[in-house]
Amino acid sequence: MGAKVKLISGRTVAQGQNLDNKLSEEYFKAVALCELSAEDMEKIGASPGDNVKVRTEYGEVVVKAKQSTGYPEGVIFIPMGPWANAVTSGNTKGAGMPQYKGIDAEIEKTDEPVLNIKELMKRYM
Amino acid sequence: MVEITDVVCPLCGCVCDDIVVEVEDNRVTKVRGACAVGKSKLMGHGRIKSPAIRVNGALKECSYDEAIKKAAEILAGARRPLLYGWSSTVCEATKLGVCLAEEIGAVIDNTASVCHGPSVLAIQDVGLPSCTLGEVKNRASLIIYWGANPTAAHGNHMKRYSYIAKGYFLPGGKKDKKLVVVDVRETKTAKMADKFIQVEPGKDYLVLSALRAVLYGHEDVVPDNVGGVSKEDILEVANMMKEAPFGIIFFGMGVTQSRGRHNNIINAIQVTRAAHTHTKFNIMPMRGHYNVTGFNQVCTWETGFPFAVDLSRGFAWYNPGETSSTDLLIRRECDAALIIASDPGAHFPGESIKHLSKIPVIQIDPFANPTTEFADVVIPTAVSGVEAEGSVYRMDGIPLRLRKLVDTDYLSDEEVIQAILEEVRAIKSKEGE
Amino acid sequence: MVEELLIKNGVVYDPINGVKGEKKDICIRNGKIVEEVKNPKVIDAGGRVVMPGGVDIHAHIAGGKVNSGRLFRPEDGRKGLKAKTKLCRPESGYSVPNTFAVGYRYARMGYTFVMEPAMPPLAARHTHEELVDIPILDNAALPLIDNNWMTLEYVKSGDIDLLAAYIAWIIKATKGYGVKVVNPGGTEAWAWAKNCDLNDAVPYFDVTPADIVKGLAEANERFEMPHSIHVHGNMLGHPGNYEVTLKTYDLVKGITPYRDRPVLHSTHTQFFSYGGTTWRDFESKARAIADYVNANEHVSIDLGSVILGDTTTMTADGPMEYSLYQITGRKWTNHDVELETGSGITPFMYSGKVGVHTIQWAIGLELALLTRDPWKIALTSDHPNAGPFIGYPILISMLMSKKRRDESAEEMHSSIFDRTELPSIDREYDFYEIAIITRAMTARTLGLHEHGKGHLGVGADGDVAIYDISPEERDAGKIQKAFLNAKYTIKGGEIVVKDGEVVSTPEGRTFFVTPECDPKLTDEMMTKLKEMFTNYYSVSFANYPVQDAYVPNPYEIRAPWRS
Amino acid sequence: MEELKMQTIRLRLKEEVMSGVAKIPVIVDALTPDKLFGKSEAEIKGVKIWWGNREENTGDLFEVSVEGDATSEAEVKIVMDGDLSRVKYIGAGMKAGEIEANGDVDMHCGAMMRGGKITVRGNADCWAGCEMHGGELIIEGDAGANLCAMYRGEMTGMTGGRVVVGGNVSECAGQYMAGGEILIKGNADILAGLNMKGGKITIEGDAIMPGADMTGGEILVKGKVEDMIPSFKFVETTTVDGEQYRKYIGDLAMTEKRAKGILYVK
Repeated sequence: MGAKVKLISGRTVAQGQNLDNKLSEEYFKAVALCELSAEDMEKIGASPGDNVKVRTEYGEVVVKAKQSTGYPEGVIFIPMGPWANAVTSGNTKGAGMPQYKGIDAEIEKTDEPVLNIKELMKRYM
Repeated sequence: MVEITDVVCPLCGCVCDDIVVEVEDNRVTKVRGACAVGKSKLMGHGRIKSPAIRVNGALKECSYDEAIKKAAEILAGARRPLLYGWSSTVCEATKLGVCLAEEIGAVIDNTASVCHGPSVLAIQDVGLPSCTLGEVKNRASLIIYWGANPTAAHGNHMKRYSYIAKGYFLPGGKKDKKLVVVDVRETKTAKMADKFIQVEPGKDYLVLSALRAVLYGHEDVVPDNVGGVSKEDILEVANMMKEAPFGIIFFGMGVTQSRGRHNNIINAIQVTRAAHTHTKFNIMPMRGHYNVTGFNQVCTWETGFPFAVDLSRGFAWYNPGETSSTDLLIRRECDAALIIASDPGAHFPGESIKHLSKIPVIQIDPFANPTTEFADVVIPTAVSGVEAEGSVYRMDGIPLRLRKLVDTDYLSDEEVIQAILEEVRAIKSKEGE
Repeated sequence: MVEELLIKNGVVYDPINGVKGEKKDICIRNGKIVEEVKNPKVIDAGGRVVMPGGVDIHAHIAGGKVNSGRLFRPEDGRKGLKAKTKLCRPESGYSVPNTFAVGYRYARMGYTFVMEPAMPPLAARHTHEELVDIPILDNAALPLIDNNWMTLEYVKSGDIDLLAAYIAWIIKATKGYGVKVVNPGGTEAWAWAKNCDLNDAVPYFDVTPADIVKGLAEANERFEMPHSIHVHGNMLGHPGNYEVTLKTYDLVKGITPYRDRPVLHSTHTQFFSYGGTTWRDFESKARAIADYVNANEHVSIDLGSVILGDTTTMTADGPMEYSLYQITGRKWTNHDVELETGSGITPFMYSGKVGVHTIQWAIGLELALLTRDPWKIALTSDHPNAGPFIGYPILISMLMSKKRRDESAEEMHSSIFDRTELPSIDREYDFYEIAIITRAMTARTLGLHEHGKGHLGVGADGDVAIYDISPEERDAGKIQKAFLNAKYTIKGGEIVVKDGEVVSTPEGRTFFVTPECDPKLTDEMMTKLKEMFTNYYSVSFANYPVQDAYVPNPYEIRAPWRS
Repeated sequence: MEELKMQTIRLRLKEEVMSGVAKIPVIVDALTPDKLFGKSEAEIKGVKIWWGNREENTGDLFEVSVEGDATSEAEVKIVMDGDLSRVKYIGAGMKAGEIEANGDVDMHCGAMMRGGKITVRGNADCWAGCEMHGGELIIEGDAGANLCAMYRGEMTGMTGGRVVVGGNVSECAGQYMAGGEILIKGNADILAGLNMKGGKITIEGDAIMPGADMTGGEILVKGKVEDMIPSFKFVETTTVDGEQYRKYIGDLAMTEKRAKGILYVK
């Protein structure tokens, strides 16, 4: 069961602490996740720690679900980094800036694994 | 053990310069006064050990000389090279970077391209009524964070400069101030606010236009609900703005990276101008990297333009959307790239990375990261602000000098770019013969 | 570098040494003017006009404000694009050129020294970083000292000695050259969106702009400072402000300068010579200002003369820029600097079809023509405020040709005939007078003549401009062309421009003054200053002063304490 | 009446130019009818154009052929073929004559043009018709962002001429437009007519946030309007070309004094 959402990305403290440490387990834990509201969690039948597949017009990626307060229903957050960017549009519409926030996305619970950074980068090569 | 005071933090655009660091055996062992993120940076992480060149798909260690030579060959032979990054290094390196770009007819661009580039475009349309952070500390009784979350991205910002800081005219600190937060989600920053405005994703532009109409005395035309925000809330914020003797909007990537992009910022600046008809109002971008501003400064005084400058025809052509890095990569325009002090592998949209991974890439950085996964030449350098000194610009344009805290055998960014430049010149003069 | 240079057959104008269009050889060895040379490279000036290298007393060429101007005007950048050459780096910009263009364009006009007149102390490093990046030109910068809280406090308490101690510290900390004043008190008031007239109280500080000007002029003379205070006073650009201007001059009349120079330099005076009460009855009061300057010795002025066309206005006078932006509705940048100063920037178009602009245009020229003694006058356009420096040759041709002025007036708004007296002035400058207002007076007023600038006497710097024009030439067009692209510019004995093209790009030097203050006073002042840093500045005391790395080619001038 | 003479210059981009890993743009503002008028085939082949950071001969990048003669610039027609998706500045600054581009064209097509006609048989990327002063630009497919807008920092976009887009347009079409006409047959992405001060934009499809910061000119949206700018003032219901529209003036966010733009919404 999936849900239509708006995806935003941004900084977090743990993401910032591991900026110079991106090939580490700590960075993976800090960034390969998706924060969402309890409502959206329920909608896709997921529990915290489950894997969630996020799909947009530009690609798909699997991340860990993290229930969080402060999110309105229909808005999900992935910390800025390779996982979020796997599904971000590059079209800058003549402004130079990709749209990292407010991307239309679909989410669903999945049993597929979360790719680590090396696996993720391999997809581009 | 040596204690070093007044250390300048090489992490975010706050560039806190009151950090105390303890150094033992040429290593930073203790950090006081920095935020969690800044502390992590100063304490250090695992490093790239040696320069390397990719051979048959794998990176093979080599000497600095070999790596620099290879880098120069790639750049001198390229028809549309890109020099990208520059926001986590010092201005001295950037200056040489501009020179290199001229020499090889490259596009030079920094991370503002995917951060506050839209803010620059906005400033080019309407200007920027702003001030230094000390003005905010001493005078601002109303602070608005719009699409910005300093608790995550700028740990010391509120404490040193804004909501929590005590100032000359506001000796009570936050007791004397009001905090408004506008965001699509209720962040930690939002939880501290006197007034939190939750806007629907991608609708900031509409809320800003409504706010302007109200500030100019046309609340009658504003509908009851704008972008998920009630008219009542818009009127309340407008009143808070009018009544504050000195107010400021700090804005972040919540507005630069969402629908509307630079136009959201133009509108936010227009709101500031409208508020200025009633009182003193200012606006400031929450710049991310500690020297993202510095690159824009140097690039502006040297080329006339702040980022995304195309020097392929010998003169400077500036046109973000065309000459900005993600566009160049998605459009597959570039045939080589030098990436310094940044990590497009982690921070560019997948579509851009796809092309970047297919062309020759030179990476200059102290740390391995996703870009290293496909870089063809990897050149490790000293960590600026820890192992090398130099000039940087705070988010409000204040120039500070990073300090060198410990010794290193790594070359600095400046030295590496200088060496590449000399090597490129040697190749070009040979071609000329 | 050529070690010896001989310039033959030039008609030399060297006002500081009283040389008034004499055929004279100039000898240079190791970058300095000497009596004679043995085995020189010879330049035959062929009867052309020869002058010392130009010295600009006031042009905004470097620093945060200038760069904000460049940054927010890519449309200006687009106007001056020039591709790199083997020697020169790319140029961009018209009213806000990039650093390389600043150096090349000034050098092409025969200039070798420029004073950046507004350095916010807190951002001094920035100004110096840009100065270093300007090729060829020697330079210096004036820190803004008049709205600083330390200054306001000492003016309020009347402690002129402690004020002097603060001045000394801040000039040293910023590697600055002297005391700059911009809208004293008004800029601090602007932090609350207010402004101050000369005798208004500055909000919360209980001093008036008049107190500040007087206090700083007195404090400045506690040292053997090469330059007087450099004043942009109150109410710049307001109709009727000439009275404020004259009152400001009167404030410092009794103060004795340490040497034979004025105690107050009044900058871009065109903007301060306005009559009328509104823009409707706006008129020139250049005559009143010129009369005062003619009758007194304690004031020097520079023109701030208008060059018609589009430009970028920028000043530390924040409220003034806000008023201007309200008139035009164009883009507007403001940047207030904590505890010190502010700034504003907005684009502006001067049009000869607009009455007010026409009057402004006339006033600059009237000031030059009505002030009898050119030693009291400097040619400036307050670059880029009244127009970019690249328009200096136009101004020179206007001053030298009544015919050209008349032709221009015919094309302009009729207010030039009823609100100014320019059309009735017959005076024409000669090359000697032009040499005074573009190099000799400026060098002397800045005290740079004692350090090799602005003249061609033995021991002076080998800075020479040879213009492709004969001393008899009166054709305004030819004059303008000759001053735009020098036949030769020689800087420190090195040929940097030949036939209007840059042929070498040596680095310039930065001149700075080290005022030497009584240590006891310094200690006392320091206690208060450190409190300011601990409580109110957003940077720490230790990170504030400009490090030596920012001034790689220093020239230090010491200014002893006059006990 | 004397028959108009025509000269046709055919320029076909060679395949190898765009066949590498990188598609390096070719800049062709030197190849307009007025600039090529009077040149022989050999001379055209020798015209220098930029390909990346090097200047090349037109003949090295394009197959060039010339048919017929022309007695004036207006009689010159250029037909461009091949992969034009990285060919920039087609017809930029042109004053007369005609260009036909068969395929998708890259940025700046028709920028700063003053006269003549360009027909794009495909899509045009960003900045088509930017700062256009006159002439006619027909784009049969979609147009990218900043159609008929201005370059960075400028306060005036299109001032004259006529532009027709058969498909959709991206963001900020007609920004700072001061004169001329744009007809968009498809939909307009956000902020069409942003800062508009004169001229007319007709959008036959849907539009999002049209007319923001307008101070003059006219926008007519025949389809739906999504996210109407909240600082426009409703004036009256009126009939245009036989159909009913709600007429608004704005943008009051620019102050009442300056809000002289007119927006017609269904």
